[in-house]
Amino acid sequence: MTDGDVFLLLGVGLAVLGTVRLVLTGDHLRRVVALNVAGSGVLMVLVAVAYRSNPEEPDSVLHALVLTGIVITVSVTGLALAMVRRVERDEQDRQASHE
Amino acid sequence: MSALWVVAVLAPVTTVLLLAVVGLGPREVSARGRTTLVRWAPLAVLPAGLLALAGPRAGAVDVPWLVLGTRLEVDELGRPLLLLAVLLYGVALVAVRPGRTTRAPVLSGFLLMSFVGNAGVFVAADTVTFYLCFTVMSLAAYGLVVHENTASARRAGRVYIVLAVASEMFILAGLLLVVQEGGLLVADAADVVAGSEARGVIVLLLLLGFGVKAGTVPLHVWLPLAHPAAPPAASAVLSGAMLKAGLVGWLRYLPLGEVAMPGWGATLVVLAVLGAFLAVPAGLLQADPKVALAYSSISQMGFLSVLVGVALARPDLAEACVVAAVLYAVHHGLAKGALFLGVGVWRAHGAGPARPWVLVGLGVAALAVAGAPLSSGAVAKYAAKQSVGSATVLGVDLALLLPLVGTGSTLLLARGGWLLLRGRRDERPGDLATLVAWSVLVVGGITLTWLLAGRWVPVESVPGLEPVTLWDAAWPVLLGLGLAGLGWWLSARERLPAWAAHPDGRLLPPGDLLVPEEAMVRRLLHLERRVEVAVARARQVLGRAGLFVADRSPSPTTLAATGDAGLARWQVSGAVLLAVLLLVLAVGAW
Amino acid sequence: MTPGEVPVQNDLVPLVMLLASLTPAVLIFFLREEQVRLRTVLNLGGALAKVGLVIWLVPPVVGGTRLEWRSTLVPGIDLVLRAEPLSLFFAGLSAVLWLVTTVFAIGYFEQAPHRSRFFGFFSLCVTASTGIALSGNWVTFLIFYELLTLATYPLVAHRQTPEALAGARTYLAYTLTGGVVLLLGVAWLTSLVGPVEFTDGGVEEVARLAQEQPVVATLVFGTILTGLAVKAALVPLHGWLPKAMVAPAPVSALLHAVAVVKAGVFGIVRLVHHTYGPEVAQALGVLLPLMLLACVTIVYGSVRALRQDSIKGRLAYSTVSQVAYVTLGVSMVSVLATTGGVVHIVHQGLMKITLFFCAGLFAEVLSLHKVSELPGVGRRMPLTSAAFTVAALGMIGLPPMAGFVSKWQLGLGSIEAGQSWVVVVLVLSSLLNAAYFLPVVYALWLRTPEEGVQWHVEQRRERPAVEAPKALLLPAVVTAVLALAAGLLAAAPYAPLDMARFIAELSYG
Amino acid sequence: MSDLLAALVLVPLGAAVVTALLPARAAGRVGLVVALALGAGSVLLALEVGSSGVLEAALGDWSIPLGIGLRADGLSALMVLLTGVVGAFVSVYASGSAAARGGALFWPVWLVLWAGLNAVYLAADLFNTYVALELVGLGAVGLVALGGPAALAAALRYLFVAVLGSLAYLLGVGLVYAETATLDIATAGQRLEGGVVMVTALSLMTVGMALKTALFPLHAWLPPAHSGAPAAVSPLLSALVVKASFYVVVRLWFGLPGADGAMAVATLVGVLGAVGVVWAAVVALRQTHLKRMVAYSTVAQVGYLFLLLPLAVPGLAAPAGAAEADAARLAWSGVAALVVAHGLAKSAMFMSAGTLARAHGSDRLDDLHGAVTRMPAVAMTFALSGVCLAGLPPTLAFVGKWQLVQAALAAGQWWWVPVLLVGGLLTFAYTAAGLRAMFDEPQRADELVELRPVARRMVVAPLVLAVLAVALGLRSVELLALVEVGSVLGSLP
Amino acid sequence: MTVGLVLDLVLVTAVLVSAGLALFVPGRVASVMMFLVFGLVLAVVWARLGAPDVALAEAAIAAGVTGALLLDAVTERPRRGPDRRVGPRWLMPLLGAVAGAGLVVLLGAAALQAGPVEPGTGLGPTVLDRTDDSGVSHPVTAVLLAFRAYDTLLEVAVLTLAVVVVLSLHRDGRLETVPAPGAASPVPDALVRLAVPVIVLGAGWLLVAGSSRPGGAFQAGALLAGALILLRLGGIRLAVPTGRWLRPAVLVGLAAFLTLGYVTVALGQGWLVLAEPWQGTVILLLEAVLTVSIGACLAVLFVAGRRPAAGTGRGEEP
Repeated sequence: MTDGDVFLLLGVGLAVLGTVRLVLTGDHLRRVVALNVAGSGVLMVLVAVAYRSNPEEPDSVLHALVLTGIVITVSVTGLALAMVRRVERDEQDRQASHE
Repeated sequence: MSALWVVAVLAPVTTVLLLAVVGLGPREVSARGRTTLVRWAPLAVLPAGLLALAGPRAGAVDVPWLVLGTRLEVDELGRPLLLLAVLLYGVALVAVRPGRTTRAPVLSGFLLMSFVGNAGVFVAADTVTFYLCFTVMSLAAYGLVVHENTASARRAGRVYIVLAVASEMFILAGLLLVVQEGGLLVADAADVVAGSEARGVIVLLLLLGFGVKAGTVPLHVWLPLAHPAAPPAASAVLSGAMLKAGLVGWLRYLPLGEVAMPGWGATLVVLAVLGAFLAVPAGLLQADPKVALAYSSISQMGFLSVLVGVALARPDLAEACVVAAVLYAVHHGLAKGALFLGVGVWRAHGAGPARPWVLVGLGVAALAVAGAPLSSGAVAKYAAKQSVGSATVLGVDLALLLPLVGTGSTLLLARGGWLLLRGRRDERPGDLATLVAWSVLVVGGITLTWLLAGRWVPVESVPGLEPVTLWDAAWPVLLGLGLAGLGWWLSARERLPAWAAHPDGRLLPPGDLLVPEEAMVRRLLHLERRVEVAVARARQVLGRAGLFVADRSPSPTTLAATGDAGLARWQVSGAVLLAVLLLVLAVGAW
Repeated sequence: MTPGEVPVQNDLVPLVMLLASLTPAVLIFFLREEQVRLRTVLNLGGALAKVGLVIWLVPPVVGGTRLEWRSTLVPGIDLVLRAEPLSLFFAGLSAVLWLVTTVFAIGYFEQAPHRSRFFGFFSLCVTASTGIALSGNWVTFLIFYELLTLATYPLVAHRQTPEALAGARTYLAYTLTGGVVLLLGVAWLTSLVGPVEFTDGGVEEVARLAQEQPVVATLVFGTILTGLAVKAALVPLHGWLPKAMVAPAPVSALLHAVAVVKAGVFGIVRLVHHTYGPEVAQALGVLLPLMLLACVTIVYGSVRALRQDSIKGRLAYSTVSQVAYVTLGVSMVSVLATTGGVVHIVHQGLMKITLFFCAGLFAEVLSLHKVSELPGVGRRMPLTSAAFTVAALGMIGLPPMAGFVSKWQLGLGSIEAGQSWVVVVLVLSSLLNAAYFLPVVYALWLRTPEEGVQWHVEQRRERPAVEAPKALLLPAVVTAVLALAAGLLAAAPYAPLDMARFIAELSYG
Repeated sequence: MSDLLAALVLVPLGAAVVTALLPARAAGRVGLVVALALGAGSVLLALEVGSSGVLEAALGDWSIPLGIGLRADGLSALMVLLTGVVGAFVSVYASGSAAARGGALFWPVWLVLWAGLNAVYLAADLFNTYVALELVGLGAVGLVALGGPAALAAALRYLFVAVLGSLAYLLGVGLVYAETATLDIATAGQRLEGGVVMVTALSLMTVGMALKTALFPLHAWLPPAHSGAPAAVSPLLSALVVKASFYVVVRLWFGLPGADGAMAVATLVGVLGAVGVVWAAVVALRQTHLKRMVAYSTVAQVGYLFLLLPLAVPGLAAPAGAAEADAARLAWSGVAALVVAHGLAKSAMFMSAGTLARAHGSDRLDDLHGAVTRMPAVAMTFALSGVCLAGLPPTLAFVGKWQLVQAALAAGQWWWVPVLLVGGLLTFAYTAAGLRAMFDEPQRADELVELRPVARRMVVAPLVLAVLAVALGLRSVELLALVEVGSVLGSLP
Repeated sequence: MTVGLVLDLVLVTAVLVSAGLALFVPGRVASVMMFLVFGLVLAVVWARLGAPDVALAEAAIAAGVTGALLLDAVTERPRRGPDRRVGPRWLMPLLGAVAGAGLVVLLGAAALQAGPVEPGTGLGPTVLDRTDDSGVSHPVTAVLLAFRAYDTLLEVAVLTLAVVVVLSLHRDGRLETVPAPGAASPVPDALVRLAVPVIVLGAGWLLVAGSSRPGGAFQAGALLAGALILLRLGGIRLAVPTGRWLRPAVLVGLAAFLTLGYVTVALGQGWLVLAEPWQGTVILLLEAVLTVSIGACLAVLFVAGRRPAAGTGRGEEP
């Protein structure tokens, strides 16, 4: 197992870990965190693949893809957080109005 | 000649249609138009009379597009009967008087329809037309039976229509078999039946089917109900012409003279003899003259059926029997028609100046029916006796048995006459036309039979005027009269039990066998209802059981809905997602 | 005659026939309620046009010409509309009855709401039955068969009462399920032998299938038959028919006479005679069960009809029984029987539509819905009662009404086919028919109305000049006359019987 | 002509920018005009592909696999066409009411979504597909969020689902790239030879996309999202958005070799689809709200689409004349027909449901009493689209279902047939339940809800689509021929 | 055991631990904190794997902006509301463990078997060969803005769309109702004054450097966003546009990119085809615009997440 393989596995692990947490938790905010971890795992798989293909000069295409992935992830995170906060606020307001 | 045919068919049909159409108009117009039509209605049967007179010379007519292809022809057998029908219906139509008869236009209409069917039966040369005409006649007769619309008329109608429809069906089934074997033309039918493998079935079906109309025991039950319920004019044609249609059915379709069917023949003869004799006591116990007359008809038709039965059993005697039957049919039709109409005439004229003539006429007709010497009945009975020859039934010589029918008839007619003479009479004076027409019938009846016997029907011999022959004809009548006198004497001396001395029709109600039959039908219906109730209860129990099961196990829809509600929770659907992912990947790897 | 000998012409006429009712259907939907005249013109125009087309087509088609319009539906399967004897036969029935029913419906809905909806779907319904008639293959048939189901639903539910909706629901549940089963059967058949075009005397490929895989062929037959049997109301799939009685009278009339039930039996004719072919089906052994089924249905329907007090209910069960005659006829290998079955499509249509018109008249004019309410109506509504009587006697099978002709042919055919026992069924059915129709006739004419009955009281004052609105009365009288004429003139050229015999003879080669 | 490909993506994007900058009224006008133009452009593309075959373009003139390719084969063209037609009609519908749009930002979000859809359909590149999918996912979530606070939780759930699905896809892309070092689908297809990696990647991507397509039992997010969205949004989501992820599944299975080695996966997916058909239909029957019922209907309909895999995959490796190959082609054209049919009918159904809800102030079935007489055209639309969804003849879905049944029989997989048939019946059952509520007429008129006026175009637009869905059933040859352009399965005889 | 391997093991452990804690530690605040740590460790991993561009982006975007977003959110609601548990307490963890283990095994096995392709056949070498044709010298930038410019365009569209959707959660799609921190600024004034110029400078450098070495518009934009957020938190309301300039600022990047495409088509070159000798300059200009726009977008995402003033939330549409 090469060092690339290690990171490849690590990426897979992170992706699975994040996904499992994402779908099983009941907390919106932690879902966002889990989503980011899972996303990072997937991106790590890409980077590891780039690294494995040629450790000296990793594939720059994959790096570009990962960059794109990061931007997309942050977009999603921003949107998700805005919505989470709004949902939780609405819940809170609803509870407040109930009491 | 085909023009005559067209006129003969269209005249009555058009009249009926006109009666119906005029009836739709405004009340005034309707009443006036209908009265006129009813007055002239008797003329509508005359073209058919011309056809009868023309006989075979009128030729056959083919109308290939009508129904399933129609062929009409006046043959030797049909000719006298057609004439009989024309006469009877003509007179009956005359007897329908607007203003006197209830709903005269309706009665006229039904009489005309009935005539079309009845005459059609006699002249139909193909089976479909025969059946068509038979049905038209049967249905129109229903209108005649229920015309008075009294409770008894409706009951009679009900019984009649049940039997009529049933008979239609037997006939239909029988005729289907006949036609399928190639007997589409009436002329071929007997041959075909004789050669058919299903001969037994066909004969059975036809005996049953036509037997209803012919009043064969035990299918006669409608007769004693229908005749008294119907207006006299209707009773006349019912008894005079329509019963003969059943006879014609037999004569046309049974393989008479082609093949010997002793079993069926004997059966028919036995039934016929039973009818001929049992009708006598049954009729004697009635309180209504028309019922007595009806039983007389049953008795007479029994006589006629004997001839058919003999013909069926003995091909060698068949030809003679058929001729005798036709002759007898004409005679009886006219005489009985005269008697039934006479009931009306008597009621109308019995107190008036025509009283003697009415009495004479009634007597003549009655004697004719009884077969008194010199009457038409004598001719017919003579012919019958000749044709039966040496045939026996259950070891009894028919030639010995048949004259006794005359005795029975005499008794019945005496009883009927007694009841009639003592019965009610109309207040209003009767009208002349009916009287005249009736007279024509009485006179014509006697003369015509003689005439026919001599000219149209090739009877081997007509009765001569020898004393033996006269005595042969006279003794049954005399015996009957004697018995009648004895009965009268006994009842006058109060030597008889009350039920026999003053029968009121309660001991043996009109329709005799009908009473137990009706009871049986009622019981069957009751049984059916009970079965129905039981089924419903079973269904209920089963349904409850089903509900029980349904209660215990959740329905699939509930299951899905509950499941889906679970999936709506994030974590549950998340877990499901993981499971699916794992499953798919595992399956893929494997 | 083999298909090769028949000159087939590509022609738009079949399509035009379809459009003759589709166009009014679509246009009418867009009309406002009050545009009565335009709607009437559209309705009657379409109906008359179609009758005209049928009349125009009959002589050339009988002469051997086949007109055909095709359009590819999916690769390998065409939408085929074909004018050939059987299709014209059925299309003619639907055209004529549509015309009279339209007149009736115009009168019936004179002031009612939602007329545009009604007539729109009504025309659509007729489009579907025309389509069924003209279908040249199973897929086309299927399409119109389902269209019929759907177009009829709003008609059955028209009144929008809970009962109407429940009835319509039952109707839909039954017929759609039937449609699905039919789809299954047709798809199965197609996958086995390719697209099946209706051919006189059966399709060769199907015959080969029957020879090579008799079990499969039997199953396919059974599946298609089951799909058709729902609409044909064969026991035990008849349950929808009595419930669909909640529909307005013109709908019931059309439903029972030409549209739905007839579509079912028409399909059975197509199945037995133009797909498998009578001999092949006979050899396969599927005809006897079909015959038994038909017989059971005939008797069962009649028995049930006996117990119905509702006029329409009685008529409905009568339909169950009568329509099975057609099935019976086509399930016997005999030209005569087939003729009888096929001709009964028209005869039953004429008689039953008359009865429903009359039921509608009783309901509309005097608000009478039950047999027990009918005593004495004959004097108040003589023409209606007369029409009813004519049709009822025809149903019993008494000559010279049309029903007799059918029954006669069927009887002869059953003997010819060596199934004489069927005569017993026919006779029994006739007796039962008589048992439930004659009391009605008797009540109409002979019984006196009960005291205090509303219409009877009115009658004493002033009888209206005509017993009922003409638009209602006329169709009933016309169809009654036609039912009588179909019997009286049965042997005339181009009469239904003549056409049916022609069709049957083609099927037997 | 190949410029048209990128234009179909970049023009709506530009229009989105413009509409985001303009005031609401002007934005509406621009949006509508662009929508109609896009509709026309889609038709143009379909005609072009239909007549001259597959269209290809490399953006920026960078040769593939270095650059990103755009490719329009028959399937792409069909999807773009569906999007164009439905999109144009829904845009017309949306222009009829502000409430139907949900908010001022409807137009930019919708136009971006449109661009994203076209981008998915035209992408010839695995990663480009991912980005386009994100565009679609975020756009769809944004549109749901326009439904207001009540829809927000559903939108949020949708967001997580969409992103999770995309991530699974992206991981799959990583695996494929590791094997092939290319992102171009065609090139990857040439380099791959099947095997565990391939199957795993395919399975992973399929599950991800199935999640976004709402394949049973991954569908729980869909009903609240689709029913909670504004009136003009629900049709877009149900008719178009779920199709994008399904399209990706098709592309992968039929674009990457070795899929025939994954028959077990295909069957499993088919089973899930089949269960979903029945399950969702049964649940739909029990809904008390019209839009929710329609949303469940989408779940059921999606199930049909996935039957493509078990029916067509065996045909991929089969020799030309084999029954499997025939079955595959039949299934291919059948599913294409179903996709289009569902797109047209479901959008019509959702639009009509939206109109009804708008007019009655609620989409509760009990509030819709009397709709048949008061809003006949809308009820008719609902009925027609229900008929089409149920696959009854003569609708387009019938054609699709017919082909699928034929395919199942040809492939010897008869067990799908009952599903296809029963599913249709159930579909009609819930349509009828909806109709029944509309037919129900209370005794007194004042028991009815007072109607709010609705714009005429909100009645007409769905009606036209519904009629189209029905009419296409009678003439679908061109459509079915189009979908065979460039298909790996070849064309039907 | 080489130093590299030890380092790798440390890294892997750090990643796993930080990720595990971020995911499973009780309490939101701790989770977010651990996530920030995770982001930083990740940046090191990217660098270790020879992906400096990614490392920079991770540091700037994932750790920076995402961290800021999460922190802001968790500050507003440090504890979550009551949550209904599904099934027994052990059920979900067990399920997660089983499923997770299975997935790791299956996916990991496949991933390990995947590739690697033979050196020289992949896209990497081709990119290196063709970088010079693109007008920039850094291969990653060449991929992003030349070879796969279409991806980048769509990516910008994704970001823009996210912002637009977030805006749609506010009334009229504007942010004026979100209160800016006034005197009670959470960020010390001095820090703002010191840090912002540095950050902006860094952003400018990253932008320019991107054409030849790691860096580029996204990293620069992220930095810019950080600066803008700091400014706003420091009390300078106008740092992040919320009113009239809000949408132009957000949309300008996408608009510029699209305009470039339209112009190239209009010039008859085809979509996004840049010709010599202008391509380098055009790319740089485009990147500059993108930087501004991305900065604005990310900053707006931050602002838009905050609670609007009471009663000014997006109400029901009429």
